[in-house]
Amino acid sequence: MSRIGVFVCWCGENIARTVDVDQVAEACGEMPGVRCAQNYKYMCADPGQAMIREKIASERLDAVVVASCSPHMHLKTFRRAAAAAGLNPYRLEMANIREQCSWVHHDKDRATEKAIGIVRTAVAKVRYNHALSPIRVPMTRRAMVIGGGVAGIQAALDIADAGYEVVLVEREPSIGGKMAGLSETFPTLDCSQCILTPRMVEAGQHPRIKLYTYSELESVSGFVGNFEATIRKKTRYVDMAKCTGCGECQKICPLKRNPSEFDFGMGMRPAIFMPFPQAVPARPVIDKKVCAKIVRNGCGLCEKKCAPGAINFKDQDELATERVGAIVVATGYKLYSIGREQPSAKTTGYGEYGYGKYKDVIDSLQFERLISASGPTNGELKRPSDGKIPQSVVFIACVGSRDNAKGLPYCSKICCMYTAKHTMLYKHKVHSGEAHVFYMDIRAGGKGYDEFVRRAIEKDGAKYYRGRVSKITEENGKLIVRGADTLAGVPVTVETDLVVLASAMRPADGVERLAQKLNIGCDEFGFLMESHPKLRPVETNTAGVYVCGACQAPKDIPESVAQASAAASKVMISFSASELTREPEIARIDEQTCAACFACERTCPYHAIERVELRARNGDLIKRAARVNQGLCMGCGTCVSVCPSKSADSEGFTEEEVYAMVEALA
Amino acid sequence: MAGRMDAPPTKVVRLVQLGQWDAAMRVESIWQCVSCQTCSARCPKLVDCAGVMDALRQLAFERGAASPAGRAVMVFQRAFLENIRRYGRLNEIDLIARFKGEVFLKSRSLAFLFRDAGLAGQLHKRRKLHLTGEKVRDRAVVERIFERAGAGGAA
Amino acid sequence: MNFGYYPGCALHGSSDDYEQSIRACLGALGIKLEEIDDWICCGATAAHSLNHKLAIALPARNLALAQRQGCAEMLAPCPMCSGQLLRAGQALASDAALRSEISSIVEAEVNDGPRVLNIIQVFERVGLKALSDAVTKPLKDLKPACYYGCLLVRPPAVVGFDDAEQPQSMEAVVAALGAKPVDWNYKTECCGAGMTMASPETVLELSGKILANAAAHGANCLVAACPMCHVNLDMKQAAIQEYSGARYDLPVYYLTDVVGMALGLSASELGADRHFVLAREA
Amino acid sequence: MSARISREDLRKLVAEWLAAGKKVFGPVRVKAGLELYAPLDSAEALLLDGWIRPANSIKELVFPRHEALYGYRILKNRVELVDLAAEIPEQIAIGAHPCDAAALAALDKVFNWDYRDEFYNRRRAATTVITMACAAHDDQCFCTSVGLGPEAERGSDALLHERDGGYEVRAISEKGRILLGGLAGETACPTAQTSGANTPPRRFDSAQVAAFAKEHFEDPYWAERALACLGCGACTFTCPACHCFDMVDEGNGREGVRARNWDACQFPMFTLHASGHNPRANQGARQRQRIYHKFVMYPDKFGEVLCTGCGNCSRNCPVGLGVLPAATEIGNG
Amino acid sequence: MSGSNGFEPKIVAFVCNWCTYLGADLAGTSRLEYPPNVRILRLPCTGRIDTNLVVKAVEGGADAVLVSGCHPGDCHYNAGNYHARRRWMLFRELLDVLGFDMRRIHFTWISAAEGRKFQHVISEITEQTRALGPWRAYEAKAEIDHRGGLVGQAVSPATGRAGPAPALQAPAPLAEQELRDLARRLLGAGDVKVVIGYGAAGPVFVTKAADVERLVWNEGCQANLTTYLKRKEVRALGKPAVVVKGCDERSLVVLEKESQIRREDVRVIGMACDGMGQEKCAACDTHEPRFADERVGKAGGQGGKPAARYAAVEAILAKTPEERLAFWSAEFDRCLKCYACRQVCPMCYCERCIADKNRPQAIDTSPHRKGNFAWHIARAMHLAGRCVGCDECTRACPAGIDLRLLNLTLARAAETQFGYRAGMDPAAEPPIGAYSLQDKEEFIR
Repeated sequence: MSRIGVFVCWCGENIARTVDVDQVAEACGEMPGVRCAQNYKYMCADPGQAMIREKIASERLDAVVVASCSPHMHLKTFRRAAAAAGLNPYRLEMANIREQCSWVHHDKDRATEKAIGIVRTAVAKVRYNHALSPIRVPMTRRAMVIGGGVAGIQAALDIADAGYEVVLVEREPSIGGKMAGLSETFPTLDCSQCILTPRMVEAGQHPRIKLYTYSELESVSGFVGNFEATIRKKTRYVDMAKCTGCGECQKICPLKRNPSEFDFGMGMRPAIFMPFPQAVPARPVIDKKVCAKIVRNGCGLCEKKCAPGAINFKDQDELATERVGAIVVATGYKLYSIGREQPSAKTTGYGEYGYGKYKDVIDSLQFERLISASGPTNGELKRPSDGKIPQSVVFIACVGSRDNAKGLPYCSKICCMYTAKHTMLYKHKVHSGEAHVFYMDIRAGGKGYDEFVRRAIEKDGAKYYRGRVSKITEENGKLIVRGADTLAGVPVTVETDLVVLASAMRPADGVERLAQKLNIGCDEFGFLMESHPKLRPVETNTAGVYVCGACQAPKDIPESVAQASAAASKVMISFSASELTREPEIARIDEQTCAACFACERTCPYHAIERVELRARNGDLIKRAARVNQGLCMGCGTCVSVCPSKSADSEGFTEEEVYAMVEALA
Repeated sequence: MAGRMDAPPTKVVRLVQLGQWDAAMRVESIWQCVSCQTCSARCPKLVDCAGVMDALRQLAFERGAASPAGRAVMVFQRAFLENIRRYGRLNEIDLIARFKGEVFLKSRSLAFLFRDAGLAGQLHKRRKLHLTGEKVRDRAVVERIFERAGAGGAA
Repeated sequence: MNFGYYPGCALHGSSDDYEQSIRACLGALGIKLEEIDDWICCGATAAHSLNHKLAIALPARNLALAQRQGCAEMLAPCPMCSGQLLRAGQALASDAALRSEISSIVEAEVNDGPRVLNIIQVFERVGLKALSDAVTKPLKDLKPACYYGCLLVRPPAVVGFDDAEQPQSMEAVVAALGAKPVDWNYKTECCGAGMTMASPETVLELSGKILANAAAHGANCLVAACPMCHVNLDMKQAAIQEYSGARYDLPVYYLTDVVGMALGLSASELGADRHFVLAREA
Repeated sequence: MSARISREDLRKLVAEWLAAGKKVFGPVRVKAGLELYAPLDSAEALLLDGWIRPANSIKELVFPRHEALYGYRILKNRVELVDLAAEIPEQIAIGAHPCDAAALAALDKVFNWDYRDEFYNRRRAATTVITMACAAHDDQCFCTSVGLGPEAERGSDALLHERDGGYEVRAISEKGRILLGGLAGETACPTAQTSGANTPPRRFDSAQVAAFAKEHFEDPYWAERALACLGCGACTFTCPACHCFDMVDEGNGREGVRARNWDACQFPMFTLHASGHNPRANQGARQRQRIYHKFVMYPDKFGEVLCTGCGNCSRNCPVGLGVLPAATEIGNG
Repeated sequence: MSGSNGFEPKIVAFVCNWCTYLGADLAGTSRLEYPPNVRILRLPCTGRIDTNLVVKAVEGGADAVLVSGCHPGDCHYNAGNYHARRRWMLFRELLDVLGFDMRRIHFTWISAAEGRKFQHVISEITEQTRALGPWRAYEAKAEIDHRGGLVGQAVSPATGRAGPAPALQAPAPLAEQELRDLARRLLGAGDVKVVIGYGAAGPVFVTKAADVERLVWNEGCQANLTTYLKRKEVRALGKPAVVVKGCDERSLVVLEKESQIRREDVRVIGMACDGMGQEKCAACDTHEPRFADERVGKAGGQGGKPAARYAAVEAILAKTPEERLAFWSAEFDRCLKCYACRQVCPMCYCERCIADKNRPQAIDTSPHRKGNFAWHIARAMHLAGRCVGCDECTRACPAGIDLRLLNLTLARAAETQFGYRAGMDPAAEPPIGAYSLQDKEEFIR
């Protein structure tokens, strides 16, 4: 028979006013297995806790029920007290007779009767409570950051500066991300590269940052504190160690007219190239789709020209393995690509704007490159079709964003600001030019943001029309933009030289695949899901995986950087101890009775179920079974419900405990 | 079309949003709308503007609230429906005769009456003028369909 | 290859040149058309303007007749008709209560009506490769502006055909015939459609723009797939020229005309000699 | 001297018993194709013909599938027992077959061998069995192979023979005599003594079955024979003579009952030890056990076989096994 | 305070730890009074709240049960409530067909912020239950409509319990010969070690080419032989070939999905079948095997009427809940707990059935009414979205319980709610273990 102690709290008058605590204690004293039942004014106060400790010792109690407030209030308190007296803390249960009894009832007799009932269920349960010890998981104090844009760089530098090693994985040949290609940044109009490149160099040279560029995450196994990441280093054909970054190869490469990815097709690059001069690492890569040596075994000039002999046409993809304890995802965004690819099949995207048909209809990132001092035109604004300086530019906002019909219902948040910036930059370059903006609403919340938009309108004279553009056609080298001015209530037609579409922000390509690898969630648009929108904005529902930057939602540079630092600090918190302590109230599976149907595996929200093979000593397979990964399980118990043989059980709420509670109500 | 309209589709939709039905059905635009569906296809908020126009025309028709310029459109469409009710298929000559006749009775415009009259000869030359239109065999069922759809007295 | 056939009023009225063209052209391709017995008018603009229920009931009756006739795919060459048929079919498919109401109104059970096709889709069923192989007189000198108009591609949710803004399917068909379609801007603009009678000025203005843009992009003819568009662009071309003062003299062909010509049919076989603007002899 | 009773009078008799508060069990048709022995709620429910053998047996009258033996209450530090004994009303089985009645005689021995089972005996004492001689048989009947027959008397308190639209009634025991009073005669019906169409042919020799089972205890025959066996309890639960049970406590931590429920040697759990070891590790061993018990162990102890040839095991087996097919194979030399 | 009859209902509330329990705490901190009739049981997540627990509460005398958790999207464990919602949908369908009083089983989403909602829900349920009176779910008079019953019972010719309805068309003797030839070839070539097929008196296990004459193919071949794939005695014989009909074949799809077999380890001999005269045959749409490695014969009959597939369920739903409960009480009162239903079922392959687990004893082992209801509810729930409708349980039941009706109920729910039919499409996602954000929840307050 158990030796259970029941301690009934008065909570001053809070409980005792409505519940007859003497009667409760007396009734509890008669319950099977109860060794002693006491009541006291404040069980949570020191004397109350001392009473519990004393009784555990003197009555050799093997389980305790404290009938007082909500377990969410004091379960930890009382379990600590029990532990101090040498009782396993998980052998202590609480009966909530305050929030769920004395505070919500007035009739003292019935409240007392209910309180006794509540304690009875707790007593019935605690008899079966297992003694548990916290699960300790070793913590590899080393982080991986996926994505080397401004958010990834920030997170990597913060973690590295705190003294931990960081693996930074970037799929492009250089880190820097989208920001490296921007012209100037709102609302201060400071040069984007001027502020970013020093950070890129810092990251590239940091002793604790290991850079994997032109590399992608292949797979991840393990769990918080113990991830094992496999990274695919894509074939570069250039030996990173031998190459000095001199650039001779780029000069000699005869195949110079390939659209530059970095310039979004606004400029050209050779087959062997660095995406931009300040690239980190300053090493070129060969485009295997166009290189004549690779495509048809011709040319090979670069190989001959390269003095250090860094060109290696036999190069192949390599897989590297890294053990890390935490992962930060900062994969950023891409633009809604108008008319070419849509988020879902049911949408057809903006054929009426003629993007892809008319050369002078471009998107906002292309415009950034056209107007960037380091861009393909060296900062001189020349339109793509004929290189003329446009005397008029039409900017169209919300292309894809806030469009339920053929785009995405959400607001991309930054377009209002960069469109205002674009009009300014344009007016600063072409003083006589006209900037027209078609918009739906102006959303400029942020420090100095609305002032910035007003400056574009009032000081730089951009013409803003509140209305949508219906159609763009090309006539004699001019683009005819037909739209509406809803404030004036009239249709508007603007003849212009260049049209810039502020396309919606979407998560970068492949984010869904990445999310699957990491077992984190995506919303319907592919943005990664945070654990809680307010309170856990950079955590995900997989322990040890964090998100920051535009992969989580559209955001601008300051926000991305702030979030990156937040993610970094979360990582550092988890690195503050060498072991990770996890609550032991998680699931377990009886492998002997498990029928290996793996219903639990399909159901587990945390992918915490593993398949194991039980083998005899001679290696013969005895059976297959499911097993819980203790590092991943969060203890929801969903597996227990779907387990037909109830081989799965959840500690803290085992089948025995739960049925004992239900039966105690009978 | 919007350029010719007294109220652009945005205004028509706005009036409807505000519940100002009377004002909306008296707007000229609803009769100028050619049902080309462009507005519906382009609206980012999935508003079926062309459908709204349809609905307003229907409302105006039921309440007899068509604007003066809309009357011709209405008369034509009523004549069209009446034509179908009678024959099951369009009888062009009958339609034109009825339409022109009705407008003439109201407008007394001889110019209107005889405009396009020259086309008749040309159509005839091209064997496109069919003086006896087609009729469906089961005209009674057409009549009953109109009856049940609440369009018995279409004209 | 067999299709159900819903000609619609226009093709049995003043646009019977279109029907002539369709029958000649598809006949040459070995396609049989089974006309829906005792079909009735689809209701056109007038029904959907004035009576919503009628706008569903009239096409529904035709769908039911086609179903009764056992046809799985039905050609409705007039985009107005095909739009009305498609719209009614979708409304009925998604609403069982409406389906039963309409069934009793039209005195025929409407369940799974036939799949409604436009003329371009029929050529797609034939296959561009097969079509190209059947060409005996490649139309090398033809530089058509392919004109879709409104209802072939709009509203996209109803017709679900091609790209609503930059359609290419008709160009693909004429290219298969050896012609060189021009790229132009007005292929989905409205010609004025149902306003031919009620508001003639609207037509003159809208259709005028279309002709002007086609001419400006170097087209030597237009290809259309809609009887109403054809009326406005062809029959009214003289009036348009008078109204705007410009001269185009652009022949306006039905898509089946150009396909037929490439197959070696003569203009008179196709009824193209009955158009108002006739091609100048090359 | 025998007596006769018409069908109508038989029903009237049943109605009288019911009116007197006696529990009457007899064959009823539960649904198309399914006849069971069940408590009669009216005399009309009694099924007098159109069936061969109900899918269950009358052993439920004396040995219910579930029987609460006593209750318990858990107090602070001790357990208190509660007597649940209730009056067992007088119960009558009417229309049972000789193969059912004979099984009761076999059960009497089991429950009164080294220990007199008070629960069984209380019910047995309250029970009178009025058997109806069989008018027909089917392919599964084999009473003649186990020493019984369609008119066997063993276990019956009275016997009815169907004749000329009525029944010859004969009391066999004192109980039967008391229940039927003047209705019953004392001698066997002479015309019913013939083995006619109601007598199934003899299918096997039970002594040979016993001999085979003893000699071939480890023979792979059993495993092969049992391949189709699914390990359910349909055979044992519908057998009039199988009598294994399990003891369970059912309650809620404060109070409950201790009950005995039928158990079946075909269940893998039947012989599973707490250690995890199972002496009858496979279905072959379990099938062998059933034959062995019926034809060797029970006869060794009580001198008769524990099978009355009713054929229920085969009729109810979803996969066509049972005593008859096995015994036919091994009991014919 | 209490009702005029003095009846105080007992309400059992199963709540999740993170939303509803905190919502109840908030009601306390806000001093929102509600009747003291409710007993709150805290579990980590609605995902943990097994339907067996609800049944146990009802057995224990609850007059109403509430299950409550986080609103969709708010689950502390991401998706536990979505999984729960899906199970509840099925569970409710089952209880409804059983005739349980659905006015006493409540589901809500109550967040940690909804103290007031908690108060309202408990007050309403208490008042409503007070008006309903005590729940005597297990005290119904067992009643079966003897005049034909709810559903006719076709009984196996193999067991000879009743004359079967005639098969639609007698299977062709040609097919039998073809089958034997095939078996001879497979065994002879050593491709398989045993052919599991139908014999004259029941299943046979042919291990030698010389014995293939034991195989038969006739209108008595009702059994679903795939159930033998789970039996270790059969597995020990080596690689099997199993004779299946189009309907039986569906169980192989499920078994493979559930990792019980590897398709390449089993040679499947598919028999074209025009029906075996069973009830299921009337609505059969799998006359021809679809996945078999070897095919024998060709079905001549036409497809069954899929519309009639769930006619039996609709028929019982046309009765009142009281009539349904009386019907099932009578059915289950006959249950002997012989477990023939379980043993014969190809989907019941657990090494230790929950009915045989005694710590805790979730399902009473006794064959009394509560124990029988609990067993058949648990079995039906375990087969939800898995049962392929072979009706072996019904065929095997010596007490003639209409078990197929329970399975059909949940099969119908799986098809109507989730568009899923077990074993039809190997690529389809089984409804249990998955969820959709669009799952219906109009029954959840």
